[in-house]
Parts: sequence; structure tokens; C-alpha cells
Amino acid sequence: MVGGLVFDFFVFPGLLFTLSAGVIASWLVRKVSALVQWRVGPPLLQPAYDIAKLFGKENIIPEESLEWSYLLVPLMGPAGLLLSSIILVKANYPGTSFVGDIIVLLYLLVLPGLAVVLGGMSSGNPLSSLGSNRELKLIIAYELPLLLAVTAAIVNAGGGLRLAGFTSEPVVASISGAFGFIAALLCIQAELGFIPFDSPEAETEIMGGPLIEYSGPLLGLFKISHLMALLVLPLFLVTVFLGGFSTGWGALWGALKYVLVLVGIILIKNTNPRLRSDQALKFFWYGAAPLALLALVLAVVGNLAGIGWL
Amino acid sequence: MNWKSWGISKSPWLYHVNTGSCNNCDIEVVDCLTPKFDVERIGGKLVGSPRHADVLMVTGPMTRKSKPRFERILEASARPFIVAAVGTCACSKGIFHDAYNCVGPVRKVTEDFDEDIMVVNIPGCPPRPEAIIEGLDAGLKALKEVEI
Amino acid sequence: MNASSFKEELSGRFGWKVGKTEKSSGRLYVNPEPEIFEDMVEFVFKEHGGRLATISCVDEEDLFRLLYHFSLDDRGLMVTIKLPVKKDGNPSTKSIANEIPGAEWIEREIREMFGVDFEGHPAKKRLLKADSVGDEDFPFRKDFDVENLEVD
Amino acid sequence: MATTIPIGPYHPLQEEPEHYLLTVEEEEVLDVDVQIGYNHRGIEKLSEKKTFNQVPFVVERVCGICSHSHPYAYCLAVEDCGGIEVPEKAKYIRTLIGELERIHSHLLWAGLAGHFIGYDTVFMWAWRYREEVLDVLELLTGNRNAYAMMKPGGVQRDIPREHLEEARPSLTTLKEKSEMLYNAVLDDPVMKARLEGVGVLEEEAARDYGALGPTVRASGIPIDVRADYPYGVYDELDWKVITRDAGDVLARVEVRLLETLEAIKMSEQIIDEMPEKGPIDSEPENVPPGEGIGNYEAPRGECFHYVGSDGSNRPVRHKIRAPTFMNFPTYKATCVGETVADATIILASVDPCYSCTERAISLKGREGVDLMELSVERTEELKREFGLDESPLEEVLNE
Repeated sequence: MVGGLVFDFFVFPGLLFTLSAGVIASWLVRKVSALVQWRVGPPLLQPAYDIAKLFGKENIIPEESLEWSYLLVPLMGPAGLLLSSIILVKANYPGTSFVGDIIVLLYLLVLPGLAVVLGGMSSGNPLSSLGSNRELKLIIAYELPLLLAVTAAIVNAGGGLRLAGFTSEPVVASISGAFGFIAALLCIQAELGFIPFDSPEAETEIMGGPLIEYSGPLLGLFKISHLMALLVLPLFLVTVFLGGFSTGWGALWGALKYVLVLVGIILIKNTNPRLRSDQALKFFWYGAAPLALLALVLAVVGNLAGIGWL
Repeated sequence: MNWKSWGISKSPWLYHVNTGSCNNCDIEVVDCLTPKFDVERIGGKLVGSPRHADVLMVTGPMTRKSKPRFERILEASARPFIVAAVGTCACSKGIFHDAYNCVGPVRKVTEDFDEDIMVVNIPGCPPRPEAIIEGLDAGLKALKEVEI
Repeated sequence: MNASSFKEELSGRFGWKVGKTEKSSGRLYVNPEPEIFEDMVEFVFKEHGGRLATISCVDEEDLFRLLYHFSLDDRGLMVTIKLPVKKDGNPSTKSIANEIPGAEWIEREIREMFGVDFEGHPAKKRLLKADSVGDEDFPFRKDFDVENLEVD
Repeated sequence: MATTIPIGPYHPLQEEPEHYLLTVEEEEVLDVDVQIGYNHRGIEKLSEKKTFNQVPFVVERVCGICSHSHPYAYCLAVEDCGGIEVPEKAKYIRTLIGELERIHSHLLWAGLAGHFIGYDTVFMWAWRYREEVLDVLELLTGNRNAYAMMKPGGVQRDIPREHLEEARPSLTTLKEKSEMLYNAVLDDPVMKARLEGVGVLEEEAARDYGALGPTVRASGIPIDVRADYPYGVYDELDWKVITRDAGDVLARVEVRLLETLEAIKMSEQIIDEMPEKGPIDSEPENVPPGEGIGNYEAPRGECFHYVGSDGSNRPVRHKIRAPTFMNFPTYKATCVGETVADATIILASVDPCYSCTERAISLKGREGVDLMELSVERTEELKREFGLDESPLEEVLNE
């Protein structure tokens, strides 16, 4: 039993798999963005090199920072994402999932964003606390529509609070599922911190946003959590809305769905300008949330009236 | 050659410091990012804070007013990193060698601050973007020999 | 030649006080008596729409000579009004920044580099000099030795 | 009142030697304070230690973008002081390099201005076609910048005929591309809404501040040193001074773009009429005692040099005044009273030398919002008002 657990945790759905898939996904994002600007773009393993280098660098801890939280917070992101990746893959592949695992998942997916906020707050630099409160605004903005969209999916797929329940037939086939999927996709875009919602840690614009004081291994941990999020979040969408994946041909089909979601995110990233954080809040609360609400209402009506496609 | 310097040579993050240059070299440093030269092919990326920096691209003959700022940046950058003195002014104060307000080439100021920071000189007025990338490459290779 | 025609207008207005003038193609240098200096600046800037190009300060042995360069663009003529300022103790003259806002920065630079004070200047602050260079050190003076200037 | 963030978020392209401090009440700019001096290298003192022929190499490094303007103005000053004649062919070569530099400087600024209001495509596009001019300049002078062509009394090197012919195709491509950019910019509704009536410099204020170059020509005042004090071969070429009356940022954009087209036209004329043979240097022996003034129309405005000589081989006094020195303070007249989001593009519209345009702007009175971002969002709001997701300018440039 313990052997299986160790294997799950460290090799297949766990650390090794998430990291390597994250590296490839991150490379894909950077390469496509570069090609859009007539540039060549980075080599395949560039994200891996970045992280390896960061772990070799010196770790500077500023005096004004809150020591213990400055050091511990970076671990939150990868830990949360690792667990959620295991739950997700387990729910799809062998289909073992416990009641209420989707709620656990939603909690875990908040950890990376929270880690960046707490990291920025505890590093004692006025610029990074400015970046953190923008990140906090963004989290508030996208949590609401995300929850609504997921509830719509749950209602649509028959109300069971188990992830395995979704893999029977794709929720997105129905109208409510489609609306829910679009709203959730935009929330994932914000959670990954991509343009148009990347003002908190705008890589080039602001001085590195909340992560301005971090250097070396701690910054590496944040980059790792970003890589893992690149795998986990689209996978979460695939499982909930697009019917997940199973063994054999199903795995290939699942991977294709994953790549489709990723390319969708990249397209949104490259064709939109950056939104200010209060504009992003307005966009989510007056744009994405009503859409998700509509999806929920349609799902409920569909469920009661027994109409499949609604 | 240990893995730390191997890491830096694979993904050199650049941070640009202008210590009073006539912005001839600054434009060439920026040209390295534009499509024609694209430094991202070798993993280069412009970062926003000295904490994240591996290579400080320093231009200009270090005017008196910029010196304290440059030293603060040296202090703030995470070791190990390289200082790339871009342009003849940064390498040897060039034409401003006897100007009253220029206080010394980048190498002297860096060494007074802390000797074991490695300084790469990229001469040229302005150095062509290819020269800057080649200088960067030479610096990263030299860093591999040094034990960190 | 527009230089001599403008000189006639000046002498017509200020008579002998215009002082010695030198002319060359497109250039006119005037050494007026100090008391009519403001009226001449007024005359050139306001009435003839002369544009203040800049003020150069020349450090001669016993005095600073301020050269006010005005450009009469429509005539293609550069009129330079010279004003000597004695070097005793605190060399100073009246500022023209209130009538000509463009002169504000120029006078600030001359003040910090040569030590010529401009009375009535709206914002007597440093412009270019580094903080480590003292208020009493005037780098552009001939007698300023660069070596002993300590580097902090 | 929120605390002042000590350093503004710095621009990824260029760290900022100039720092602005804007005092802002709600959406309105009350005052602008500028701390400059990081770039002060004491060049005027330096040139007093150099001989007359060495000074052009020092003066070339005053500013990286107009590295032909300062040596040209200096040589004019020395020639004015010593009454030195310049041979015909040297005048042609000097004017050609001057106009090519105007093209590359205006294209650089067009890219930067586009970036400041959120059009990164304009930035990438303009800087991509600027490489054409840099290649031509490198072909003719041997270096992309800092050309080292100037010498009191003439030019350092001759330009062979075949190099001139090789430059022609690049000029034609540049002409099409600049015309395309000019038309695309002018009929883009978002650009108009964003720049029209913004940061207006009244004619009266322009005269008071002694503004120069495109900044003053956009306010309807036809000051242009090439026409007022003809030097080089400008009196033999057929060209016109470009002015607009509106005096706002859009007018300045128009004047600069039209000047680029004018400069391309002039360069082609010069290549046609360049004399084949003839001396390129009148080898002056010495400079008699006296003083000389040289003014030259740099891309940003009149570049003024005063040289005093006492008969020795070194200048006694050398005063340099770059155009930005006069254009910069006009922000008091153009920026105060405008909305915060427009502050960046207004400060950039006088085209202060590249590094002065930065947005290391820290704000008092607002929770440290960075101006660059405000400026970009202002464009996005306008795009949404017009119901476009990609403005016509971007569409034109994207295919």
C-alpha cells in the first residue's frame, strides 16, 4: 500500500509527471507568444533550465520582511497543486474518487494565488504589497464566477459531488455546460496570471509585482507552482467540463482536449491588451458571473424538466 | 564546471542599468530583444528587479550621481551574477576618461565594491547587438570555469 | 545686410549706449551699457520676437561675461547681447526668467556651474550637479581643479 | 494622501536616468517636478582639453540618437568663428547623413509613442523598418550610430558612387512603409480620439518657452534652422517646412511623420545631384581668435553651439545647448491641467531624447498607480467605445 502511495505521490500523477508536463506546457506558451511577434522563442527545456538556475542562486532575505512567512509561503503553491493533480488524475484514470473531492479541489486551487499574495505582503517592500493587493483583488474577482460555473456543471451532470461522475458524458454538450465552460476558462486565464489579467505580476511591466524581493530557490518555488498550475488548471477544466479521459484511446483523446484548452488560453493571451485590476474585477463580476449564473439557472431548469440539451 | 554556473549559462536573465550613457548602447541592448536578434533563443529575458537578475547590462561611464545607485543595485542582486559593461564608455570611460563628472569604468567601481564579481567588457561605440550577444556568451563561458 | 540694418534700429532706439558692436554674416554682437540691458532684452524679445536660444557664460580672468543669444528667425540673424559680471565675492545679476520662462533652466545651470547668482529667479534649485559636489564647488570655472574632488 | 512610492515601476526597455514626480488631484495633474542630472558628464569642460579636430568625437556622444547633429553644429560654429569655407561635395555628404539620421530618429520615436499608448505592434513595426535606415547609414559611414563623419572645414571620408546607388532600394521601401504608417495613423479613430486636443501648446507659450523643432512647428510657428539659417545644400534642394496649427500631440505626430517623408524625398534628390569628384575638406590650418555660433536643425529642434577661440588649437569656451533643454520645460504649459492617463504621452510628445521619456513616474495623491498602465487602458477604453477589438492601425500593420 505504502509503495503505491509513494509512487503516486512522487512519480505518476505526482511530482515528476506534473513538473515535466508543466515544463512542456510553459514552453508551448512562450514559443507561441514569440512566434506571434515574429521572434524565434526559447528552446524546449527552457523552463526547466530557468528553475535549475534559480535553485543555484543565492537566497536573499530582506530585513524588513516577516521571516517565517517569507520562507514558508512559497511552499504552499506547489503543495496545493500537487495534491490537486493527484486527485484529478486519480479521478479520471482508475476512477477512484471520494464524495466531495471537487470541493477539496476548489480549495486547493486557491492556494497558489494566496501564496503569491502572502509572499508579496511579507516581503516588506511597498511595491510588492501594491502587487499583492492587486492579486487579492483579482482572486476575489475570479473566484465567484468559477464557483458558479462549477456548480452549474455539477447540477448538469446529475448532482453527484464526485469527480468520477463527470467522466460519463461531457457536460459541455449542453448550453449551460458551454456557458459554464467559457466562464471557467476566463477564470483559469486569470488564475494563471496571463494577459489580459496579469497586472499583479506583470512580468515586464511592474518590477516583478509581488515577487520583487524573492530570489533564488524561493523564486524557483513560485515558478514551479506556476508550471504545475499550467498543467492542473486546464486538466481541471477537461475533467469537469469536457468529460475527462480514460485509458487507451481515451488518454490520447484526453490529451488532445488538454492541448485544445491550452491553445485557447494562449490565443486569449496574445490577442488582448492588459486590463487594470479594477477593470478586471468589473469584467468578472458583471461579465463572467452573470454568464455562470445563467448556466446554473439553465442547468437547474434542464435538470427539472428533464431536457438533455439544456 | 558545476551545475550552478551551467544553470546561469542556460538561462541568463538580463537587468539593464543605465549609469549616464548617451543611450546609444541602451538602444542596442534593446535591439537584442527585437525580432532581428531575439536573445530569447538562448534563454535570455529582461527582468524587472535586480533580485531576479543574472547579468547586469551596465551602460555609460558611471556619472557621479549614478554611482551610489549602481552600488545599491550590486548589493541587491542575487549572487552569483555577472556584470556586462556594454560599450566603450562602460569598459574604460572611453571618450569621457578625463571628464570631471565621470567616476570610473564599471570594472573599477565593481571591484572596489566586491572583487569576486565577474565583469565582462563588451567594447564598441555602440557595440552591435551581435557583439553584445557574443560578449554575453563569452561571459557565461568564463563563469563556468570559476568555482562558485 | 540684415546685421547692419538691425544695428541701425538698435542705435536709433538706444543711441550711444548700444556700445561697441561686431558684425559678420548673420551674426551681431552688442556690448550695451549695463543700465539699458533689460530694455534691450525687452526690445529684442518682445518687439522683434527674438527667440532666446541660450545664455553662454565665459569665464575671463577678472569677470564672467554672460552672452544672451537671441535668434531673429524671420531675418536669419543671431543677436548676442554681452553682459559683464564682476567676480568680486558673490557675482550676481538680475534674472530674466520671469519675462522669459525658457531662461529658467539655463540660469539654474549657470548658477550651479559658475556660481553667478540670478536675483528674482523663481526656482533656485540644482539642475545637473551631483549631490556629492558641494554647493561652493563650481566645476565649470577655469580655476576648478578636478583631481582633488573626492569620489564618495 | 497616499505615501509616495520611492521609485516608479521602471520601464522594461530602459532604466530611467530622469525621474518625474507628478502631483495629482483625482484625475488632474497639478504639478510636474523633474530631477535630471544622471546624464551630466561635463562635456563642455572636456572639450576645452581637446584640439579643434578632436572635439567632434567628444560632441558626438552627447546623445546617441542624434550623433550627427552636435558635431555638425560644432563645425558650423568653428567655421563661423574662423570664416572657413566648406567644399561643395562635403556639404552634400553632410546634408545626406543629416536627413538619414532624421528618418531613423523619427521612426524610433514613432515606435516609442505607439508603445506608450498601448500599440505594441506599432513599436515592433517601426523599429523593424528603422533597421533599413541603420543598414544604409552603416553602408555609407561604417557605423549604425556615432558616424564620425564631421570635421571642421569638411568631412572625414568620401562616399563612393556605388554605395549611394546601393542605398536607393532601401529608400523606396522606406517611402512606401512610412506613407502606409502615416495614412494608417491619421485615419485611426482611436488614435485621433486619444491624441487630438491633448497637451495643447499655445503659440504664445511656445514663444515664451523658446520651444523648438517639431514641437513648435506643430503650434503653427514656422521656425526651422534649415530655412532660416541655410547651411549645407538646403537652399539648393526643393523641400518645404512642415507646420500644423492645432499644437496638440496629434499635430506633433503628423509633423514628424511628414518630415520623415520629406527627408526621404531630400535624400533621393541628394543622391541624384551629388557631384562625382571634388575636394571633401578645405584643411583649415588654424582658427583665428574670435567667437562663433553654430545652429543646426536636429530631429528634435535647433542644436546650438557657441565656440570661443584665442588663436591656439583648443577652444577656449564651448557652450552646448541641446534642443530638449528648451522643449522639456514646456510640460508646465502642456501637462498641467490634463488628465493623468494622458501625462505619459504628453511628456513623450516633445520627443525628449530617448531616455528622458521613461515612465519612472511616481505619483503623490494616488495609490501608486503607474502611469504607463493608465495610458494603455485609456486606449483600450476608447477601442471599446468605438466597438473595435483591433484598431484599424493595428489591422494595417498586422498583415
